[in-house]
Amino acid sequence: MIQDIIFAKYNYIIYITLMTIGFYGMIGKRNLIKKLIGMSIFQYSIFLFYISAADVSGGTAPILLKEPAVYVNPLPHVLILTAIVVAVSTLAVGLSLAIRIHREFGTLDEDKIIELS
Amino acid sequence: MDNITSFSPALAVLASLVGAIMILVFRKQPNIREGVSLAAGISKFLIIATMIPAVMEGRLIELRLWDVLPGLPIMFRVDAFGLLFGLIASFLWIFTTLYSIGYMRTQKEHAQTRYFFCFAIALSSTIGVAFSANLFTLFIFYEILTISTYPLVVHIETPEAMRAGRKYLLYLLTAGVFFLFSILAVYHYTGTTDFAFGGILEGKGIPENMLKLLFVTFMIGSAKAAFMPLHSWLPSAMIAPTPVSALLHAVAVVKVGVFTATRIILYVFGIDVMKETGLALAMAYVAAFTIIVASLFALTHDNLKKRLAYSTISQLSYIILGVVMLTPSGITGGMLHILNHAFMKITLFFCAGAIIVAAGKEKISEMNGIGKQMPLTMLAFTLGALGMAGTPATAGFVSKWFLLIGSVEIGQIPLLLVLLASTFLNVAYFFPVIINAFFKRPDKELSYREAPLFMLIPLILTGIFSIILGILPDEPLAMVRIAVANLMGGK
Amino acid sequence: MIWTVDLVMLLLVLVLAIASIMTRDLLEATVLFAGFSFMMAVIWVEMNSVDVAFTEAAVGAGVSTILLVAAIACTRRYEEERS
Amino acid sequence: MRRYLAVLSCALFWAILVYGVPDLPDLGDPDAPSHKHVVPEYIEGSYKEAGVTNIVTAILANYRGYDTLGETTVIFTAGITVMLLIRRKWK
Amino acid sequence: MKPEPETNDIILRTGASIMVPLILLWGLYVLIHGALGPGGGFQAGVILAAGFILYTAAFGLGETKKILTMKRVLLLASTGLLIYAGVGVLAIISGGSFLEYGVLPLGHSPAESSKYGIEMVEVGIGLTVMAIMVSIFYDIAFNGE
Amino acid sequence: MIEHFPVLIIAVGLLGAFFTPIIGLIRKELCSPWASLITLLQFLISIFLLYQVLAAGNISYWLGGWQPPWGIEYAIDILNAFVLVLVAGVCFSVSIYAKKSLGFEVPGKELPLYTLYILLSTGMLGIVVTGDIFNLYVFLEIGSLAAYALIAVGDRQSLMASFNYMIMGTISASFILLGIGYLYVMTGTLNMADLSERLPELYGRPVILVALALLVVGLSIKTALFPLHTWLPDAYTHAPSAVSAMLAGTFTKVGIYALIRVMFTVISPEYVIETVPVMNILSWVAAAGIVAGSVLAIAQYDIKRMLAYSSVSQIGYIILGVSMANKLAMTGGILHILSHSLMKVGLFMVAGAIIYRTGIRNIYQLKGMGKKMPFTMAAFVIGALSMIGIPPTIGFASKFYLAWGALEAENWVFVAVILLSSLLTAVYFWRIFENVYFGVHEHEEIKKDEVPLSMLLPILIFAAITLLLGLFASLPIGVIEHWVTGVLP
Repeated sequence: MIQDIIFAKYNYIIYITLMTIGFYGMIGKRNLIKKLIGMSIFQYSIFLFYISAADVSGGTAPILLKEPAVYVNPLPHVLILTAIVVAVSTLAVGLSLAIRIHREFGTLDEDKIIELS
Repeated sequence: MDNITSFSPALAVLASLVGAIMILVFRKQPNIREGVSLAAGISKFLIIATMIPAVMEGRLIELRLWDVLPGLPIMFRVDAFGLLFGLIASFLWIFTTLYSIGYMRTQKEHAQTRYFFCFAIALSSTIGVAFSANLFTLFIFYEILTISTYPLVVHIETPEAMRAGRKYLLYLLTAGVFFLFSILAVYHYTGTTDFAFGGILEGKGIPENMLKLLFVTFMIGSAKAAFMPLHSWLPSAMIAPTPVSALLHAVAVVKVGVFTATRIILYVFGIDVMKETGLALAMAYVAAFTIIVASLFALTHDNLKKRLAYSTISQLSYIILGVVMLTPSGITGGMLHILNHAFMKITLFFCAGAIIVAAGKEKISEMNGIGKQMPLTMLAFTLGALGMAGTPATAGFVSKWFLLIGSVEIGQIPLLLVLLASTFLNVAYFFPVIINAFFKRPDKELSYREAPLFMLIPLILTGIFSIILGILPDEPLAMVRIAVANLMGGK
Repeated sequence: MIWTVDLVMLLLVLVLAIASIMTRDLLEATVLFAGFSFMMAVIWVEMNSVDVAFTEAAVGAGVSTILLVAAIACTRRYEEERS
Repeated sequence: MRRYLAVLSCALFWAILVYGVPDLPDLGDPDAPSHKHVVPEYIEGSYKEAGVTNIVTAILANYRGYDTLGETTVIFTAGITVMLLIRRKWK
Repeated sequence: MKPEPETNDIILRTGASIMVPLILLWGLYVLIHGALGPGGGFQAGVILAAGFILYTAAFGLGETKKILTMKRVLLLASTGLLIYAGVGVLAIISGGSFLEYGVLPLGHSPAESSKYGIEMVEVGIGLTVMAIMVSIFYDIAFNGE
Repeated sequence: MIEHFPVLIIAVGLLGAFFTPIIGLIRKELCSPWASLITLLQFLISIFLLYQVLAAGNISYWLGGWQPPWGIEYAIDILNAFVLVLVAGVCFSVSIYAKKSLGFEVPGKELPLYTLYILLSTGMLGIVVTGDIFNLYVFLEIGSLAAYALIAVGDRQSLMASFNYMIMGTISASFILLGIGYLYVMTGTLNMADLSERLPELYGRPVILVALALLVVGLSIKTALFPLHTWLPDAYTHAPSAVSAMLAGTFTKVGIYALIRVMFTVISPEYVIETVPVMNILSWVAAAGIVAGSVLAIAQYDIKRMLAYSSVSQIGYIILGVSMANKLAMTGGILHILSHSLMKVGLFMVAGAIIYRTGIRNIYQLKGMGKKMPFTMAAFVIGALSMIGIPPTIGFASKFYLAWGALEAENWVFVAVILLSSLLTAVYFWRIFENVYFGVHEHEEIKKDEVPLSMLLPILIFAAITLLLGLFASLPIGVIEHWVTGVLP
């Protein structure tokens, strides 16, 4: 069972761990930009999950070849392309918020902002 | 017995609703505003009066409006009992309006538009309660009544009034919640909320404990009737202007509570269920307890309006006591007492208000010699007080007589004793007022006179009515008899 | 064994992520994050998703980093000490 | 306090997610259900129906083109948001 | 990333003036090539934006704004999406459902018109992404000036 | 054209949003009427869709002409159509209101504001109309990003509120994305209808449970279900009033819609009710939320913050109704989506109107407001009474059904919570009534000073609808029951 997880499903463990790191960054850190980095890591870990789930051993990239071949699953790639765009959009919005907050409060530290407001 | 479909019940409800809107429209012209108020009252009474002949023939007037919730329509059904109540409320509204005009103008009260507006809405919902054909409709009007009377209670807007208002709301909204629960439960178990002459809970396989719980929640729900543990909102609400106390806290609101309780006991639970579960007797003793204890409380209060309030609490329980006797005489007495108490109590309140306006006195101990200055007022007061005590040839006597018979019929001697004892208590708490007024000398020279005519005439008229009802009780009695016959025949 | 390479790269990604969360210097964190993104792209190429890897290289290592650096440039570089 | 709470919730989070792991298909498993449904038709139709050889593009722009419209709208939204938030001189 | 073109040295400027056209060209290649290999509108947009960003870094905001005013950036972003949504509406007008490229009157077969439809859409995405990326960069890097 | 209406409701919004910058660059005053026009179109289409669904049954629209599950499908049944009408209606009315209100609170930024406004509206409609679970995520993000932005333009603290909302929102969206990923990995499809066919054989697998947990938690954050509501009070308090109104009336409701959709369409009711007690857990959480939200609302003195906490409590009602999962409670819950929208949008608009005229937010400073703004405050009274559940308002109808449903489930605790918490609601609204209408007895004349008609009209319309629908509640209930009967066994 445990061996099975380590050898055949390690990608999932890694993504979950990565996600937890990002999660910690989001809720455990006080600096807003740090939070945003954590948020990005959090999102990326999900992308990792999708892409690794799309992988087929012995498959090739999903670009049609002349001769028949085994392709990896292209649908998660499409979804993740969308999700990456969403992630970068969120990051941009978050950064602009952080900049505005810095402009208003002169700090990026969550606790200090709460004190100031 | 065939039913008539007619728009009259809806018109009766609408009359004062339209009046309310007109009052808002004419808020800048006091004369037109109050004229509208009066006109609405008179037309409302006339509309209701047109329903008398049909009902006296023993027929029901029905009107099913639309379904608010699926299967739960707004529906009116006018039977003798409802009509009686509707008649009282709308008839007295005319007098109260007149009286209010005098009171408000003399006192130069603020926010008179709000006052008349809320009054009209409150009356509208009172009539709605009277004519409701099912619990659901009744509940809607019941809640509107709670909300619309709140501004009247806190009218003077002092911190004390606001506190009283909060108490009022706390009690009545909580009551509303319990009421809603009970309605839901009834609907859940029986699939209907319509009132029926034999009750609707019988034979529906409801466990007895559930029935008892339901009864309790229903009675908490009708906290407007001010049963003893749930009465304390009523004395607090006496902070309202006197016309409000008069109509609403002596006639409309508390009577709506009693009316609702009666409807529930007789038309939802039904005589049989009440008897079998023993709830009737339990309730009778709660009522008896209330009668005695409220009278005792009344003795302790020096403030006239407070004393009247406790008197109301005590008298309301007469009605419930009569109803839960479940015999024809008892029910007749109870229903008749709704009418009689209304006329007597409104007279008393009008007098109290007149004293406040003319003499500025609220405490009984300060009313020495007032009878010489305000003879008409105090005469009316005496008439009312005599009625309360159940002196023969007054209205109070008739209803009390039926109650006494009823208590003998069911063989509950303690109840008989309670009724008798309460008569003495009534005497005990009303006669000091009369004695102070007529026989005690004032400490100093009194300079005030009778209250303005606008106030004086209504109180004289209601005083006279409460005597007429005692001497000639046939007409109302006939109506009550029809209601009782329906109930007993419906078995 | 290809999966060992895979695993090593994944572990590297983990280390980069932790480092980027832990460091107090935001610019350093950004650079580490860019490295993280880039490693991620490499892993994805290895997993045969070229389009995503391409996008990731352009966005994660490119645009995100530029935006983060730009934002840090107009705010402040160091995380504040616990007050 | 906050740090402990964060660590605690992270641990909980980790545990919940790991609970589902043994049930997920193996990495690179060609028989995973996601490879068997829907996707074969995409690979089949990419050139025949959409006229492109890059299957990802075929899905992205054609089969699920609407998602991509949404995606582009997301970035448009982000752009407008950033303008709204930090542009000082707004004409 | 400070808006101070004076401090930038000559190497950066010369390098940039060589690099920028190449980057833009590459972006266009990625845009067109999206149908055949890796790439597509989004990646192309990002690359094109990177070209402009590099240009800005080398020559300063004022210089870049001569080419891409904020108004134009906004219009470009709108236009790109309007192309995309317009193709969708065009498909409805041509009798298909929304974004059904097969019915567009672009080629001989549904597959062919689909291909052209995809290309158009990719162009739209590219334009929008480029414009928005440039705009976000301007705003964030120059703190809204 | 008629058969394209399902997509047009979104396409109109998207095209409208893309055109807004162009219009705004020509004349920025035109942005607001433009937004009203677009949302009006969406509203009309949504009404038509509801009519069509009621008359002719469910609609399925294949985007790009691809048959689901290969393409994206727009699947509209009664629930979708109902929520569509609600959301589009609220967006339209608030857009009229927003012209003055936003113009006052956030001057000079019409162009991006109304672009985002239309995008927010479209994003929410997109969530509702779609039958594809990934498409739901995409539109969720459109809506969320627009919402973050619109919240952030409020007062000074709104930035931090928006940031926190963004963090929470991203966690939520990521959870949803991950949940979708799990479902996809296990079934290979993203279409809701297809998923619901393929999932039953997987019931009992831990991975489905994890996916369900992720989706529920994710959507609960969006819905602001207690105790995941923490973003909501700040966001609603500090956002511009028009935005608070719109979000309170729509976004959380859309979250609830998505929750219902996932629970009862994607995953079957049997699974969430019987196999795994998700519904049971959810209902207790919701009950706790009702009480907690009310108690917290009592503790507030800022009118918008109080309304925000009240939202937390009311959302609890909706979730409780849905999660009791019997026909009556479910009907009540869905009806409460409607009624809470109507009431809360109205109340927030009133709060905005007060702020617009006087700048007062503290409820103890509202003395004399009843004379100053009689119509606005009358609307407030109706909304608040409805919130308490006084008949004949729509709030009463939904509470009636909720309590009835709890009675049907024979869960006395829920009956008590539903009924008694209206008293708590009464407590926090009554403070305002006392201050607005009674308060200290002063004889000084207060001059009438109503808000402009474009703000007053939506307020009055919402109050009127609250009252009218309360009187004719069988109409919406009939529609909802139709759906509920089809879903619950």
